[in-house]
Amino acid sequence: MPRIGVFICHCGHNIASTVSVEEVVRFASTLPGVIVADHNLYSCSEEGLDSIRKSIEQNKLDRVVVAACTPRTHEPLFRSVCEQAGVNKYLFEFVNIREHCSWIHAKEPANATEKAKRLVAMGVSKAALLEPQTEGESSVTPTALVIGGGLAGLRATASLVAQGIDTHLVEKESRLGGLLNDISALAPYSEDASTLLKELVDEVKASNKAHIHLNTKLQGVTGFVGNFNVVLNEAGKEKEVRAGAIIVATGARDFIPTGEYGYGSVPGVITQLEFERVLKTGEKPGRVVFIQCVGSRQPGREYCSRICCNTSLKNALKVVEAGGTATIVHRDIMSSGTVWEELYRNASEKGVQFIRYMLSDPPRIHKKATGIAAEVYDEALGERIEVDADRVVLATPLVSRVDSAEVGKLLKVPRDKHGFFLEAHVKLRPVEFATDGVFICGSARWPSSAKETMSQALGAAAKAAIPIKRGKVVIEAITAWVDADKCAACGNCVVSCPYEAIEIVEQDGKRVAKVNETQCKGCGACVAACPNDAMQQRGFTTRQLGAMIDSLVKHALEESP
Amino acid sequence: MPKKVVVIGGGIAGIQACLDIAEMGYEVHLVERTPSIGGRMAQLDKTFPTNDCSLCILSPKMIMCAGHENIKLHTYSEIQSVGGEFPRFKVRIREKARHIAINRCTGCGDCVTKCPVKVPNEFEEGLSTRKAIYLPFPQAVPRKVTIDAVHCRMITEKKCGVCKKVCQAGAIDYDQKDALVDIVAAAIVVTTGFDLFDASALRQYGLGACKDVVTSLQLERILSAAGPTGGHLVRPSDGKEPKKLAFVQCVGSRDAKMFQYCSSVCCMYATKESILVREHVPDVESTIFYMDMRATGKGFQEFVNRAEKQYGVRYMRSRPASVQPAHGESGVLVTYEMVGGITGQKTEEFDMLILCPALVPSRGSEELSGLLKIELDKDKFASTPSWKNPIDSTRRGVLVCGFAAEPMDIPDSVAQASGVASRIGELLQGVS
Amino acid sequence: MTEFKPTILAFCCNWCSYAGADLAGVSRLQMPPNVHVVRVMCSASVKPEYVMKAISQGIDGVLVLGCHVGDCHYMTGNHRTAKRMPVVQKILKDIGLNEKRVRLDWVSAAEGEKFQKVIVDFVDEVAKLGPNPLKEVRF
Amino acid sequence: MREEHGNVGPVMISKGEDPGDVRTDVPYQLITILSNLYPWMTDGKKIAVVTRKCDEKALAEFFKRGYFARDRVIQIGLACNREQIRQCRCSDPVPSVVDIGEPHGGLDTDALSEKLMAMSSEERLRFWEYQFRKCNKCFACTTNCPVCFCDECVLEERTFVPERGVPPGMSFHMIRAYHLSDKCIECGECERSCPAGIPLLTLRKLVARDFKEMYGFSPGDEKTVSPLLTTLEGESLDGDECDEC
Repeated sequence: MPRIGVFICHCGHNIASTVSVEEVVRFASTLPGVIVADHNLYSCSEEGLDSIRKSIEQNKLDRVVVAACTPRTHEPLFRSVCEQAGVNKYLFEFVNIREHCSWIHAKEPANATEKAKRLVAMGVSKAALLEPQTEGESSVTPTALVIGGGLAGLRATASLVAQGIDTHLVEKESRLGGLLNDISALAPYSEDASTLLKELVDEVKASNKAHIHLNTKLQGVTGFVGNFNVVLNEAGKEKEVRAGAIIVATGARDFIPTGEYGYGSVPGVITQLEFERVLKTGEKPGRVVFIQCVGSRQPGREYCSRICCNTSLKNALKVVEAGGTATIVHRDIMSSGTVWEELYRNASEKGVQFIRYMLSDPPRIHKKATGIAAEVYDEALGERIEVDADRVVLATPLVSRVDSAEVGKLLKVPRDKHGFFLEAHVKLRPVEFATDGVFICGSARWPSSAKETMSQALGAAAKAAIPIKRGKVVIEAITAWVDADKCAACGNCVVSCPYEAIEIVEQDGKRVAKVNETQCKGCGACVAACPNDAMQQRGFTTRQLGAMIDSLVKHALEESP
Repeated sequence: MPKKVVVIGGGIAGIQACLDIAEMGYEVHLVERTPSIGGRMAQLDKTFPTNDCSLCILSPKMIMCAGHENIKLHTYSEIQSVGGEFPRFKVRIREKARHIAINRCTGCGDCVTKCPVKVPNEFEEGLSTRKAIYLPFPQAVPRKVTIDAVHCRMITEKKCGVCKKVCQAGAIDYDQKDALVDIVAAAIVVTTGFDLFDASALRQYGLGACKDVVTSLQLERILSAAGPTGGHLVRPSDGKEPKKLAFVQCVGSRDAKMFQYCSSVCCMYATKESILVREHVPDVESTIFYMDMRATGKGFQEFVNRAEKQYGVRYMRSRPASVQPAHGESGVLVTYEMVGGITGQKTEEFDMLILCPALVPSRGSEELSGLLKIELDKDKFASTPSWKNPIDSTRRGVLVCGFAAEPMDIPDSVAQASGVASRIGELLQGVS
Repeated sequence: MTEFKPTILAFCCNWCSYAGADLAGVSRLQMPPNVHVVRVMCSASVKPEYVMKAISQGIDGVLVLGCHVGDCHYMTGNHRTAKRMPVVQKILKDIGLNEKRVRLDWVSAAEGEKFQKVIVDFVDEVAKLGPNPLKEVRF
Repeated sequence: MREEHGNVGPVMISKGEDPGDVRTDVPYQLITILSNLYPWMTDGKKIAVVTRKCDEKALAEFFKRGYFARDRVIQIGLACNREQIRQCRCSDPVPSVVDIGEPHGGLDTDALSEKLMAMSSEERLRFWEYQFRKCNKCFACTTNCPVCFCDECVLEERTFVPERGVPPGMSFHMIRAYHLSDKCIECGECERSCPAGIPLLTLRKLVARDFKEMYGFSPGDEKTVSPLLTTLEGESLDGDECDEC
């Protein structure tokens, strides 16, 4: 008979304000096999963990169930506590009563409490059948792959090669540098953008560890952290490379207006990126009006693209310095922090005009005999004013690249609703994907300034370098195995395995299926394909999942009023 | 022997930097001034824009940090001196006397219950008291108590000794002295974060003069289930539930006479707090007085839109000119200039006012920069002038990340902290 | 008469739909408390036997949620789910149960709102179907 | 088949032996017997078996899984008579090579299937409920089934069929229906051997019809792989693309 301990977390108010934790504890203590049921204000705190540890030792527990938040973030923590107390970490079962209960049933505490009880009962029934496991290890290909040769990709590559790691840098265009090639200067740095870019490109090119693939697209990716097989299409030719880790640095592109503010019809109305090219030529800018949030912060594209205000500030200063006049028509100036706020102040002091408009009353652009007029309702003055200009620069947001969808599909990594890549956790895992061994940096994740891009690229490079430097990755013990007595060697599992990890072999005079565990990734497709009960997945056996269903039936249907 | 790295500051940036540097195989020494790691993030109730519970996501990292084989924690410790040069810095750490035998303390808290001395609780931003012997917060790492020598009666007056009597583990040591630890470090990482500017210096905002004016960090503690009010939204003057709140942005920041820079995170945390108060008290109304609504991160603008449409938060573009006590003890009167065509001043009464003060480099960072021989920028943050290496200070081998370098939010700090590990990998490649 | 509240079992894959459910939670998207999520590594590991067993025992509805086709963490796992579950639905129909009691859908890690929608819709649909008649059939 | 003492049973005739008075008019699942015999045929010799069309399909399912070597099994094609076809409501009774008997065309419809599908689902459920109540869990249906390949049956597992007693729950019949969905060759042996008289063949036919409609697949062809084992190649599903992306 197992000795199960159940620990219910209040998570401060997060669970306890909806679910009656005391009631769940009382209920849990009546479940078969449960020796002790307890609760903690925060199970994940040192105090909570300590009390779990002590309870395991005092009550000689051999199975642990924690009902708290999500296993996706907290399972490793509780597993390690089990290990510290001498219980194999695979004898731990997590029940999610926060994301899947208290938070989503905030207005019905009684029902949420009942559901929490059922979820705990299901977890306990599974826990009773858990078995100890040992983990395997696999080696890591000591090479990294960086997708995208813009600023983010270049810096990540530079870092990896400087740390002695062979790195493939894949760029779909014929030259490195991405969007930066079109940019005149990078505020707040004094050097010209092209000088800075050249420095970085030269550094990468000079390293014999960097393998640059221009005119190259990603064609196929298989494998897992430590051992990815990547098929590249290099100028029409297929090429296969292996990598231990992959960094996505595919960047973003600027939104091209669809006729807003006379773009395409009124001469002199151009985008910010087009204006950057003008500035690069050294042409006199004349009188310039910048319009912010063109195609962003409005229904349809709600987000703020973070960098456009600062770009306009920088370019407005350039205009003033070149003897022109500059007016920035904006909704809020997004110059967060020290550097950008200083730029804003400088622009103000050097004579750049600022006019605030409202989303409900956007500026209007008219063509005049000479030049253009921008008519703006000034929110502060409460008046409509007209500004004459030679050029109207539309500050459009960065939007996701069309082909990021394909990259996402090939790598099996998610994108958000705007098409930017979705990191593993928006707060604490900004440069990682949920998929092990694949990382993200730069504007492919979210519009970022050059400086931010550099930091993120270094961050992603660190994450990619870690498994390569360690030389091994641990394989979670969720692999499949065969109960040879039940196996009829029908071969369904062999055909269903996406990794060709199963074969039929002769064993003790009987033909049976056999799983190669280093190839098995623990998807369990073979389990469902098996017409018998022969194929099993560690931690998800048919008995364990069957017991969870039985438990739900028992507590929801048989014992409910 | 693995090369050593010293990380100064145990907030989220320091913790993440430690974890990644340690995973790369270096030995990391984390020096934290207070008795526990966790930093400012540990004080927050929730985080924007997902309203993820702050400690819930931070706590696992704190514990991983404490349990990592390559990380050594020096809590309640400060940097005494720094000598040498890259890649052999000689760092002397002063481990301040906790007056506790750290190996014996079980963190049971018996001593805390019995201690007769009450002092304002820093972690709770002065909203409650703690004892002279204390655990800074329930989730503290390490879970060891500390005796505050300034307030302990036994240490100051040789009278009391209660804690020693009740401690069954025999962990109390009134005579403990500071200890010095010398480390030869290949690199140093500065992650000293921020403090709140003391907004009572700006008398027009009424902090100190009006009881119902609090700082945003105090509100975080009020909203926290583990905080001084058990998560009940009440105002300080009379303990009643406020129904009408106002937030003031840029208190001391973006201010020519005080701090010229923007603190980066206030627009978003005020939005978050205005949503959270509504979840605590469904009919509460919030007004945010702001200059520019800076919602530049992932999901931020959507968050602001949701606050406005779904939670009825009123965004008022105006900088209040004065805050006066309302009639009697409770409430505040806020006078501000109207914008948007209707000009003129207006005075409005609120039940409670929350100030979002400038976030300034943490206390002592100037002295630390002196010890480290690194330059500060004109806003007193550590200077990071390099284009290619934005986390390099002005001195080779000394790296800076997070708020210590520039105001930034948690994900930016975390990304930089991971970046530090790469930068150290680059700098130390081939260095013996 | 009280409104019928169906009991529903949901299998969610670890990589997409379970993460989507977490996101729904983090976003505080409210939904009826009838759905009990069982985490599996991939929707392909959900044995149709589990679904039929649950229905046979009186569970009112079973949801199987996976990654979108093409996004499966295990490349083609959900392809197999997509092939298997319709057969289960047909068997339900052939023995006289409503095939809508079993639903297969795709929810990505970014689709908290979709998760909420799927749950609300499915609970609503199963509630309309009424209690699983097998609940009363005790052989 | 040979009649002895009034009973008709299968008979094995060795090379050179006089077959004597054999009968071919009694349906019998010879492939099930062959599957029991085959492991003992260690001498590498060949065996001939009288095969109706359904037997031929069953053999194909064996060959497909590598259970029998194709060149060791010789098929003697037997065309079923009208009465047999009627009993099996068989739609496909003519073997690829007819060695014995007159070929007769199959029947297009199964009256019970039609009747069931014309019912309301409540009535249909009541029908099956009545039928399945008679089940005494004797496992005759699985034991005599030529395409049940397992030695130990999953239906004996409490994990899947939780009811301990007799009759078993609905899951017994649903799971069996699922397992046969991509391999049942509609020989009717389950129905014939069922002592409770449950019209099991009709359930098979209902599921087979749906399966064919969905995937265009019928079991019994050595060349085609079950759709349950293949990927969606080229097919797209509703809700494939996230609308917002």
